[in-house]
Amino acid sequence: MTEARLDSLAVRADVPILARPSASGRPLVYLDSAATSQKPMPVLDAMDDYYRAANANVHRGVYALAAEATERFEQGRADVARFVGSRPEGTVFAKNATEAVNLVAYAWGLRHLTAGDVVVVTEMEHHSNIVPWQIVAGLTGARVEFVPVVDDGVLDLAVLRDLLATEPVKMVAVVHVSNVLGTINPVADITRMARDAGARSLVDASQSVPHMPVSLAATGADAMVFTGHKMLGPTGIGVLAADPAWLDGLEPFLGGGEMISDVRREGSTWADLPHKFEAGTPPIAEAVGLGAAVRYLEGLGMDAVRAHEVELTTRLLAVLGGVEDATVYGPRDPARRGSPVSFSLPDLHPHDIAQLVDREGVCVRAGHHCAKPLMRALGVPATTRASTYVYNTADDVDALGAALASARAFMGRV
Amino acid sequence: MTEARLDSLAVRADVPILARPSASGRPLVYLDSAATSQKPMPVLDAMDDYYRAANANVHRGVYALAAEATERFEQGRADVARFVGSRPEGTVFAKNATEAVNLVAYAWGLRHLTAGDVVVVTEMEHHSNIVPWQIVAGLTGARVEFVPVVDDGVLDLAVLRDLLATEPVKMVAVVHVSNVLGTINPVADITRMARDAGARSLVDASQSVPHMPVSLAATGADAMVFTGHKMLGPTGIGVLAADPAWLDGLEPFLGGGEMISDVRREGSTWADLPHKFEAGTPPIAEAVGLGAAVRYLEGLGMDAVRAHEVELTTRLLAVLGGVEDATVYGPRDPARRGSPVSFSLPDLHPHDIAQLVDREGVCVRAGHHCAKPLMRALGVPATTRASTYVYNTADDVDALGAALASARAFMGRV
Amino acid sequence: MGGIEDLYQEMILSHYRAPRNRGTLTNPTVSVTQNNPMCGDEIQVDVLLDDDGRIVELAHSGQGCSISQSAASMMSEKVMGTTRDEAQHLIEVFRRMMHGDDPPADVDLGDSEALAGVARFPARVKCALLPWMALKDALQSVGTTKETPHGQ
Amino acid sequence: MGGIEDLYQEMILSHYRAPRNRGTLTNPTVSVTQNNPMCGDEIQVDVLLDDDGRIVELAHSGQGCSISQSAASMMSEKVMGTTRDEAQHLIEVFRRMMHGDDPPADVDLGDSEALAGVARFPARVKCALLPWMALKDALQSVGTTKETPHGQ
Ligand SMILES: Cc1ncc(COP(=O)(O)O)c(C=O)c1O
Ligand SMILES: Cc1ncc(COP(=O)(O)O)c(C=O)c1O
Repeated sequence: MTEARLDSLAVRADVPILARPSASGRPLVYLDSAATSQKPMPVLDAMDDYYRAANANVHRGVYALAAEATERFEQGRADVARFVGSRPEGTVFAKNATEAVNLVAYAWGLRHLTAGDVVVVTEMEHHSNIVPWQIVAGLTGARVEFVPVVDDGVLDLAVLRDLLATEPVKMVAVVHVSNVLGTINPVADITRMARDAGARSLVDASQSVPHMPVSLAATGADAMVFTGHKMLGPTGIGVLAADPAWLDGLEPFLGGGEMISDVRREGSTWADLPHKFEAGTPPIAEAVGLGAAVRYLEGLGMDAVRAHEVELTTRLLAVLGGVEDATVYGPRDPARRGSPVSFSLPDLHPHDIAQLVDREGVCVRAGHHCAKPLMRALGVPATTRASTYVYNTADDVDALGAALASARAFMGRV
Repeated sequence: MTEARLDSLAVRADVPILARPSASGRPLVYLDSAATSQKPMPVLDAMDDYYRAANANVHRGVYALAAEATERFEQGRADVARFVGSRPEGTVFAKNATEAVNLVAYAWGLRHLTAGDVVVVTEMEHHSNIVPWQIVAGLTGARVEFVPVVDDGVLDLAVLRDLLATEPVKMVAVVHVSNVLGTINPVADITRMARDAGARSLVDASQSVPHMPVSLAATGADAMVFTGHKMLGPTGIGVLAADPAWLDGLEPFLGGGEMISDVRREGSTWADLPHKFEAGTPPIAEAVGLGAAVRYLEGLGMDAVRAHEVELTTRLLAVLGGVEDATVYGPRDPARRGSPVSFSLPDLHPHDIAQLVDREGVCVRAGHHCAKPLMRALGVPATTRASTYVYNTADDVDALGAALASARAFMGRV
Repeated sequence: MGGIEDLYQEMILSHYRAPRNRGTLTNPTVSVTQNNPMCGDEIQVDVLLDDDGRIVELAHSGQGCSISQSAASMMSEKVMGTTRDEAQHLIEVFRRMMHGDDPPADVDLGDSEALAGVARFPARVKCALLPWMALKDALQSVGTTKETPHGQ
Repeated sequence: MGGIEDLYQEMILSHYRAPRNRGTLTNPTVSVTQNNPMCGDEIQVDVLLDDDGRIVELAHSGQGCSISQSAASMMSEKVMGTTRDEAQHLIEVFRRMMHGDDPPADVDLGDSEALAGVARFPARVKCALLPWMALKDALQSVGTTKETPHGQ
């Protein structure tokens, strides 16, 4: 088990979509895992088997099938909780990371923010960790302040310190790994600064939990969110991992079945955690699939996953460094960054790059990556982004390099 | 196509779980479709094929795989919209019916209800159509009033008329088919009464859309909600079908990716419908699965689905009518009711009934069915509920009758 | 999954058919109502403690299934005459049994041991625990106002 | 899916490399900025109308991909000199072409017809439409204050 290396060819063999040719007939070179990951067989099988052998609504059925469904669903929760070191009762299933942020913004923010209070986010946040705060600020009279991005794509923590010292900051919401810059933020420092100033903290771990060892305790956050589909799991499920003692004191967010203790005409009382925050039929098959995804990642070993990523990112930075006039955003040092690598070419618009490399089967993302404030800070409308995962190889990275060269050739430059 | 009868044996052959023995070794007699339905192969295959051949994040990818994913996802929306006669831009995917009700309660209610306003629900609502209104009423100072259930389980519309005449009613939220009583409510009359009084209306069609022809226009509602897993579809997806003109004027509910037009530090603007209400990565595979479910139901023909249900419900009422001292709730006339049939036996608690018939492979639900106000009105803590669907046969219904007899025998009564 | 006979043992059914200590007390030291959010069942447990904190009377009422009703009946017999500490210990042992742990060799749960099989029916565990959790609440609520005499 | 050559036709690339009417106007009748929420691209279209509501000058600026830039260039050539009604008709024909409909036989979109292949690349349809939607907005905003002279 020591120094286990990740065998990405073995992983590829588990991921059926990678065996299919791309639309152009070339092998599929999938470099867009920051948008969503592909799924290995054990994940697809777990969901299929759930529907074929154990499907029933959970938590309320007496019959054996319902007990089996409940057990598989709650096993998914136990798996996820173990994976990020949260307590099962502090591990709430949402539909995606975005809903998980909204849950905190509404359940906590709507009732605990008042006019003049400040929520601090950063300029490199995904819209999912900006807009919910803007909405709740609009409803409460609170303000949203942004920590700027400086240098090679890191946060200006002096500004955060200033804000915490001079403003009535009640929440600091920060991304762990930027989905554009790749920057790994010092979240433990940031959440400590927040706590010392009496503010709550939320870490958006959507781009870190899939790629490196992450624990709720190590982030130091009151709440951490991530999303199933980026970590080999299915769509339709996200996670809020949080301190149960905090959650326990909050009013619920969504109301409905499963989350109540009693419903009376005059008013209702709430179920125990985590059910209080899981209104309605939960994403049952999705939790089963996410549990399988987590076990698959554990089988690979998260240290090995991270080492593989550093290796591929090193190569990716080298390949892009070799492309004439390319601007690469974010930290230079692969050890200081996660999987997403964004870049620009002066002569080719990101849309055209993505379109032209797709000819060679290479899938990369072009656009604002749901980070428009960051795009403005970088002074570009859009970037091209490549991101690797456990099923990618050095060949995939090289294929991008070759495809970029032929894209340029196609568009009339040698 | 005229008078097409539903061939439930052919449907059974499509549903793999029904071919498996129950935990007790007996054939599975699944009579809990009101809680969740089982899934036919075309639904499982559509999702599996999506993950194996077309998985990518939707709406923003330039490469062919992302275009394919987007097309399959939006085809799911088009299928669902066609099925209930809504416009695609007024067809919003949520995680379940519960979230869809909350969406309306928060997006509309939080900003349009003021202190003293009244939201009218009914005593037979599922908690999902009560608690969101209680929460938003708590935040706005509005009140929630209940239309009582009378006679053999129908609504006392005189009370509704009174409320509309005397109170500042802003919303009438009513279930189409009760998940406990089976009652089919006259929703077109109710929504007309609401409209005439200047109130909005929401119809909870979770138990009707799966079982009978339903169109948004025929309900007359501003908004209609239903849930994928009860209509042969997957978990993790629900639907809000609503008048786009109304939705268009509302502020969004959840904030994040996909739902924005522009995000600036000072504030954001919203995407067009339906995306404005779909924050974050949507339930992509789930929409693909729900589209396949809808096409499967269309293949059976919703008139045939309904006729089959009336036939089985007639038999179920007859079987329960033959059980000594059984109390059956809800309308006697199968034409006036949907699939759920609740009953009580004086000598056997619902938990014990459900447990004992499970011995014979029969799955029925016991409990309050997320309708505690209704339970109080009926004067019972719980009932037993059997509900049929397209894969059930007369034999399934008869198996329940036999299992009830042996449950009584087991508990010491002949 | 266990067979149904593990669940519906004769001992359980006999308590269900003829529950002991069913009813209410006129002068309870404390009365607690507990509900099972999953099914809506409610149980009321009335307890009369003497000055030493010993349970001298206990009655249970409410509606419930065979498991919760028989559990209440069996519990009422077992805890009658025990001190608060003893009863709290029994509650904990019973709770653990519902999560699959055998009771320690030196603890006798009496007829309640017939409920051990419930652990294999997760949906019913809450039923069996219902009266015990009501008793726990009851003892905790008196504990906050009055210390139990210890070892005297 | 169409092949990449359907998308990047020589005609398109030549407009991209040497866009016509690129820039801004000093005295536009109306100036509209339109953004593509999917990618963040922005285009500004400035229009100068004469008293008859005829487009006498049009300039486009902003950043965008080859498709949106070339679409703007081709559009600018085509609509120059047309009346508001004629331009609005062209906008509608172009919009339909982007949804896969062939232009009617009696309508000539000029170089813009080279963009017909974009319809098979749904992610790029918004790019091609961007300048046309900006023009639509522009004409609508003047239309609300001033009626176009019709048939005179
Ligand atoms: C009438 C009714 N409304 C709403 C719901 C809630 O559906 P979901 O749990 O999928 O949100 C249900 C099912 O549980 C129901 O029967
Ligand atoms: C950093 C970050 N946060 C949040 C999200 C939102 O995830 P989801 O769309 O699954 O809610 C994403 C992915 O899009 C992301 O990269």
